Amino acid sequence: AADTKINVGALRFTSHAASFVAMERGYFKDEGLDVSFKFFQAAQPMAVAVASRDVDYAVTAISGGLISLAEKGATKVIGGALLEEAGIDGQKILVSDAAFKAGVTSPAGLDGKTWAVTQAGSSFHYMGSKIAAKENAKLSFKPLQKVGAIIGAMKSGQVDAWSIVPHIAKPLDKGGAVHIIGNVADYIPNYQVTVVFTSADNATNQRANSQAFLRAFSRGAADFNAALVDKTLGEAAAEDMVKLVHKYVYVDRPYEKAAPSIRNGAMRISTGAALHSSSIKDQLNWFKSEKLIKQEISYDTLVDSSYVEQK
Amino acid sequence: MDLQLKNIGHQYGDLDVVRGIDLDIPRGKIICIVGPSGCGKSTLLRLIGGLERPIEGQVLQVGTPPADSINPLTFVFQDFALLPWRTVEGNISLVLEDHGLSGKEMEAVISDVLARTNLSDFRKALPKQLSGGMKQRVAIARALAVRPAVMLMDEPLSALDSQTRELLIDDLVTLWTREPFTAVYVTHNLNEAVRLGHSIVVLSRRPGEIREIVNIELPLADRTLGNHQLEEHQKRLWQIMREEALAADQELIDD
Amino acid sequence: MDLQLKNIGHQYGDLDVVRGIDLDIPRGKIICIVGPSGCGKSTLLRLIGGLERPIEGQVLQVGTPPADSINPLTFVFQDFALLPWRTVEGNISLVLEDHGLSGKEMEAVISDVLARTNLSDFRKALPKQLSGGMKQRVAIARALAVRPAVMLMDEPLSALDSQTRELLIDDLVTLWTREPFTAVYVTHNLNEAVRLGHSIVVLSRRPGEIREIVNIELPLADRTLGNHQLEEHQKRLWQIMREEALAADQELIDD
Amino acid sequence: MTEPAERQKLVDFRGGGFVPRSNRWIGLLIFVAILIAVEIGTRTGFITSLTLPIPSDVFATFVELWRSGLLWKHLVPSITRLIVGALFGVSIGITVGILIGLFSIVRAGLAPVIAAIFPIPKIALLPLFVIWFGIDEGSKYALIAFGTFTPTVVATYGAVDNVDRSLIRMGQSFSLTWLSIVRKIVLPGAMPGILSGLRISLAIAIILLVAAEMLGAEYGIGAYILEAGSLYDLERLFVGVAILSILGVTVSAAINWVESRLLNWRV
Amino acid sequence: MTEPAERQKLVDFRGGGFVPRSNRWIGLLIFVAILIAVEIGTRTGFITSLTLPIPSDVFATFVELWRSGLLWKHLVPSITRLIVGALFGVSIGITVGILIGLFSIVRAGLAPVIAAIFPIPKIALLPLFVIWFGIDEGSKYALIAFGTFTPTVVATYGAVDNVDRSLIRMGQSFSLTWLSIVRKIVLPGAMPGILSGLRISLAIAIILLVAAEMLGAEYGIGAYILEAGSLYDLERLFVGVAILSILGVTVSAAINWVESRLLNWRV
Ligand SMILES: Nc1ncnc2c1ncn2[C@@H]1O[C@H](COP(=O)(O)OP(=O)(O)OP(=O)(O)O)[C@@H](O)[C@H]1O
Ligand SMILES: Nc1ncnc2c1ncn2[C@@H]1O[C@H](COP(=O)(O)OP(=O)(O)OP(=O)(O)O)[C@@H](O)[C@H]1O
Ligand SMILES: [Mg+2]
Ligand SMILES: [Mg+2]
Repeated sequence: AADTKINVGALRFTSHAASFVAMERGYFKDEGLDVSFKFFQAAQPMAVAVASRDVDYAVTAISGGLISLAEKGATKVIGGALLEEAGIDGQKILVSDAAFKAGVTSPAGLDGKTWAVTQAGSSFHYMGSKIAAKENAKLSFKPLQKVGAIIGAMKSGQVDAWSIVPHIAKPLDKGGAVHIIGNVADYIPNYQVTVVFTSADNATNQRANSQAFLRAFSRGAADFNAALVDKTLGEAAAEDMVKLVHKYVYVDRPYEKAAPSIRNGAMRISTGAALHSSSIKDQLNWFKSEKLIKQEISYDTLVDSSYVEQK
Repeated sequence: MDLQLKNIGHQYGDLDVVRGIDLDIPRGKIICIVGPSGCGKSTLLRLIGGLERPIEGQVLQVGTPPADSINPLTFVFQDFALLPWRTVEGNISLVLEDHGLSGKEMEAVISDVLARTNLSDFRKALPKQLSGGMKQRVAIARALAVRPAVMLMDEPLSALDSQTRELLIDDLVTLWTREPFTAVYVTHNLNEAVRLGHSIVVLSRRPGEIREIVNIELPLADRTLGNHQLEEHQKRLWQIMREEALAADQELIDD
Repeated sequence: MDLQLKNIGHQYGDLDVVRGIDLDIPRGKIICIVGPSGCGKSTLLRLIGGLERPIEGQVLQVGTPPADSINPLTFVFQDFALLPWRTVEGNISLVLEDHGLSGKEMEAVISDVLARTNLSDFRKALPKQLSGGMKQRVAIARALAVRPAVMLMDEPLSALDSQTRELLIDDLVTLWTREPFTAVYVTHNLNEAVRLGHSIVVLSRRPGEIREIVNIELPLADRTLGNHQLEEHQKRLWQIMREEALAADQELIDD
Repeated sequence: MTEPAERQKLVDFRGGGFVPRSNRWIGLLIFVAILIAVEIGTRTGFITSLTLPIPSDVFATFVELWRSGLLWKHLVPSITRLIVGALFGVSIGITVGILIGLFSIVRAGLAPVIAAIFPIPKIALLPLFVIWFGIDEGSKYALIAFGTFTPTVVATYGAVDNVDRSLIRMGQSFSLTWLSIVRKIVLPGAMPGILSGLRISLAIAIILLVAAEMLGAEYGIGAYILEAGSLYDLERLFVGVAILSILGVTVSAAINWVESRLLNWRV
Repeated sequence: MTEPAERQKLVDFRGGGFVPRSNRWIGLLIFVAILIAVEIGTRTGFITSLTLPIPSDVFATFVELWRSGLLWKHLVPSITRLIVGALFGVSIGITVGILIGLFSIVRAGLAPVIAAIFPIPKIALLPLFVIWFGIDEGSKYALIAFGTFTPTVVATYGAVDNVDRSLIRMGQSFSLTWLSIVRKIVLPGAMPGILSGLRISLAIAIILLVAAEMLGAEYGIGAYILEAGSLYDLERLFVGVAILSILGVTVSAAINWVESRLLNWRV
C-alpha cells in the first residue's frame, strides 16, 4: 500500500514526540503511509474525532470518554505509548506553597487535602485516587476543566495538590509557588499513561495500515527513548532530537527557551508500543468502582490485543 | 363605473361595527362620509375597496371601469403610507411596476402626476425631507398615477395642520374641477365635508347606520371660506352629530 | 401676575427661530399665537414657560403670583403628556406630590378638578382606556390642579378629531367664563384662535416675528359656530397668512 | 331593480394576510413529531448511536436522575448560582445603565468600555476568574454576573434613551424635582426596555452556567453536562441540555408574567 | 417704563438636561487612564503578577506576535471562520425568520423550537459537533453558524412583525402581487430590525470563536487564547482577548456604516 493517506491526531506536547520523529525521519513514508497531523487543544475531542473517522490514529490517556466510545463500538486501543517507569523522570506530585508551608512535604501528608483534576474520570483523577489509596488519605477532588485553571488555582493556593508531567512541574517548582513532593511512578508502577488508539473499523478492517502505523511509531519511540530518555547516543543526538521536537512543540518560543522544557518532558514511550495490560485493567476497574463507566465493559471491549505485546 | 352598497353589515368578533348600509356612489361625484369616531367609517371604506370582505350584504361594481384604469379602486390614507426608503418618484413607480408598463410610459405617468400636484421639483426627495402637506400630495399623485375609477380617501387631511389642510382642500377642488373624479371621502371634519362633498352621509355612532344624507348643490369651485350657505349646512350637520360625538368621546376603551 | 416679553430672540445653532418678539400677557386674558408651521410658536412658548433660556431678550414676571398657586406657569401639551402607567388620579397627584400637600388636601384638589372637567367617573382609568378628548381633559385637569397663574397651551386640541375639538372648545369657554384664567394659546387653527383668543398674535414664517396683533372684543361665550363676525376675522387672518403657510409647507426638511 | 344594460360584479377582495399567529398546539405537535422521528431513526440504526441518543433512553435517564434524588442535588446549586449571579449582574447593570442614560460624563466614560468588553468570551477568562474570585461559589457568581452585566447595561441605557422626552419636559414644566423625574418618569418609562433586555441577559446567564461550573463544581447542571460530555455519555448530555432548555423556557415565561403584571398600562 | 408698584423678575429656568451625549475623547481618555493605572499597579507590585499582566508587556507580546508574522496566521483563519459561519447562520436565520414572520404554520411549528434551543450552551454540544460535522473547518463553521442562527431568527421575525401593517395594506390596495409586497415593503421595512439583530449575532459569533477553536484548530485567535490559558500565560491571554475586543468594535463600526448607508431614509 504505497502512500495511503492517514490523519494522525496530536497535541503539541513532548509526549507525542514518537509520531513527530516518525514523520520527520520518514518512518511513516517507509511504511507507505502519507501522514498528515491534526492538532488539538485537548485530548477529549481527539477521541471523538477518531470515532467520527476524521482522524485515523491518535495517542491519549485512557479517559471515560475513550472507554464510552469503545463501548459504542467506535474506537479500539491498539498499542501503548507513554509509560511511568521507576527510575525515569516521570509525572510529579505537586502541592501549593500554602499546603507545603502547612506541612505537606510528602504525599503522606495529603489526608484531607484538595486535589485538582480537569474532569471526573481524567488521568489526574485516577492518579489522585491511587495515591490517596496507598497513603490511606482522603482527598476531595476539584474539577477545573483546564490545565491553565489548575495552575492558577495551585499558584493562588486554592487547591492543595496535583500531579502533572515533569516539563510543567519543574518550572512551576522553580518559580516557588508550588513544590514537588513526590513521583507518581512510586505509587503506580508501570502506569500506562497514554495509549495508541484508532477507530474500530481501522482495527478490524485495515490491519495492514494499523500495523504499519505501529511499526513506524515504534521506531520513532525508540529513537526518542535512546536520545532523550536513556541518553545513550550522546549530547549531539539529544540536541538533534530536541530540535526535531521543537518543530512541533513550543513553536512560538525561541529554541533556547523551548529546549529545557522539551528535555524535562522526556518520558519513556513503550518499546514496540507494548501495552501494560495490568495497568489498563487496573484503570478499567477504577473507572467501574467510581461508577463512571458501565460495569459490563471488559478489557476486550476497549483493547484489540492482537496488535502488540501485552505485558 | 358606479359602486352600489347593498345592506352592508360588518362585525369584528362580537363587536357590531356597521349595519344595514345602502348607498349609491355615482360616477364623477364626491361622497363624504362623516360620523363620530369609532363609528366604522374606515371599516366601511375598507369594505368598499375590497380590503375586507363584508359579513353581510354586497359591494357591487356597476359597469366596467375605464380600460386605461390600472387600479380601479384606489385608496388615499390618512397616514400617507409612503415607503420611507423610496424617493417621491420611487413611491409612485412602486404602484406601476407590477402592471407591465414600459420605462417610458412609467416616466410619462410620473412626470404628469407630479406636475399636476406641483411636486416636479421634489422628485428625488425622500419622505423624511417632506412636510406633511407635501407627503399627502405625493400620496395623491400616487393615487392619480394608477388612473382610478374611484378614489377612496380615509381622512386624507386630518394628519395635517389646519393651514396646510386649507391649502390642500384648494388643491383637491382644482384637481376635481379640471377633471372630475369619483371619490368616497371619509372625514370627521364637517368643514371639509361641506367644502368637498356633493353629498354628505352622516353615520350614527357605533354600530354605524346612515342617519341622514345631505346633498349640497353649490359647485365645488364656489365653496369658499366663510360662504354663508356652507356655514348653515355645517351648523345643521353639527346639530345632528353633537350628541353622538359626545357619547362616542366619553366611552372607555376596553382592550 | 402679568408676563412681559422683551425683544426675545432665539437660535438653535445657526438656525434663527424667533426674533425681536415684544409682547404683553395681561391677567385674565387668552392670547392666541398663530403662524405657519415651524415658525417658532412652540419655541416661544417654551421660552415663556422657562423650559428654555432665551438667547436674546428677557421674559419678565410682573407682580407676584397668587399665594395659593403651586406652579405659576403651567403647560398643557399637544400630545397630552400623560404618564401611561398612572391612572387619571395618579397623573394628577404626580404634580402635587413634590409640594408637600397632605393626603386630604390632595384628595380635595383632585376631586375638584375632576369634577370641573367632568371626569369624576374615570378616576381609576388608565390613559390607554381613554379617548383623545378625555386624555386632553385629564391634562387640563392636571394643569388646573396646580392653580396656575398663567396656562401655556401648545396646540392642545390639534391631536384631536374635529368633533372632539369642537366639544373641548366649548369646555374651555365654560371653564374661562366660570373663572377667568390667563393663557397663552398656541395653535395653527384660525377657527380655534378666533373662538378662544382675546387677542391673536400672527407670526411670520421662520424666523418668527410678529406680523400683526388682532384684538377681538366679542365675549367668549357669544362666539358660536357660524358667527359672522368671527368668520370675517378668520378670513382676514387667513389672508395674512396664506402665502407664509404655502412657503412654509413647500420647504424641504434637511436633517 | 338594476339597470339591465350595465354589468354588475362584486368588488374583488384583496386584503387579509400578513398577520401570522402562533398556535401552541402545532408547536407541541412538531416537538412530538421530531422526537418520534429521532426515536425511530435511532432504534432502526438509521441514526447511529454516536450521533444522537435514543429519546426514550434519555427520558429513562432523566427519570432515573429524578428518582435517585440527584436531580435536586444538581438543580439546587445551579439555580442558586443563576439567581445570585444574575441578581448581581442585573442590579449593577441596571444601575450603571441608568447612570449612563442620565449623565453625559458617565456615558462618555463607560459606554465605550462596555462596548469593548461585550465581545470578550467569558470562557477565555476562566483561568483569571480562578485567581480573581477563587474556585468556590465566588467565581461562579462572578462569571454569571459578568455575563449578564454587559447586555443589561446596554439594554438599560437604550431604554432610558427611549423614554419619551416630552414626558420629562412635562415633569420639568410642573417643577418636579430631579429625583422625582427620575423615579416617577424615567424609571417606569424605561421598564419595558429593561424587561426585554432581561430576556436576553437571563438566557445568557443560563448559557454561562456551563462555563461557570467548569470551575471546581461537583454538583450543578453545568457540571453534570460537562462530565457527561467528557465521558461521551450522550443520554446524560441530552438530559442536561433538556433541563437547561426547560429552564430557559421557564425564565422566559416568568418574564412574560412579570410584563403582563407590571406593564399592563401598555397599549 | 415699568410700573414701579409691581415687582419684576425673570422667569425661572427649569428645563434642560436628560440628553446625555457621548464623547469619543473622554472615552479614549478613560481607556488610557485605566491602562496607566494598571501599569503602575502591576509594576509596583500593588497588583500581583498572578492577577493581571503588565500592560506594556502585553503590548510588547502583541508587537512580537505581529513581527513574527504569526498574527496573520492566527487572524486569517479566525476571520474566515467568522465570515463563513456567520454568513451561513445569518442567511439561514434571516430566511427562517422571514418565513416565521410571514406564515402562521411556520411560526406555529418553528417559533417554540427556536425558543427551546436558544438557551442551549453551544460548548455543551462540542463533542457532538465533532461527530456531526467533523473536526475540520466544518464543525467550526457549524458552531458559529448555529450560534448566530437563533438570535438572527428571533430578531428577524420580530422585525417582520414590526413592519408597519398600514404600508402592507397600502400595497394590497394598489393590487401589488404578494411577492412584490414581500420584496418591496416587508423586506426593506424589516431591515433596521434585522441589522440591529446582527449586532448581537455577530458579537455572539466572536464569542463563539473560542469555543469553535477548541476543536482541532492549529491556528486562530481562539486557539491562541486557549493555549495561552492552558499555559497560564497572561500576556498572551490578554493579547488574544484584546484582539477579540478590537474585532468586536470593528464589526460594530461596520454595522454602523452599513446602517448609515442602507438606512439613510430613517428619520
Ligand atoms: N381589525 C379590527 N379588529 C377588531 N376591531 C376593529 C378592527 N378595526 C376596527 N375595529 C373596531 O371597529 C370600530 C370601528 O372602527 P373604524 O376604524 O372603522 O372607525 P372610524 O369610524 O374610522 O373611527 P375614527 O374616526 O377613529 O377613524 C372601532 O371600535 C374599532 O376599534
Ligand atoms: N431642540 C431643538 N433643536 C434644534 N432645532 C429645533 C429644536 N426645537 C425646534 N427646532 C427648530 O426650530 C424651528 C421652530 O420650531 P418650533 O417647534 O418652535 O415651531 P412651531 O412653530 O411650533 O411649529 P409647529 O407648527 O410645527 O409646531 C423648527 O425649524 C425646528 O426644527
Ligand atoms: Mg378611521
Ligand atoms: Mg409646535
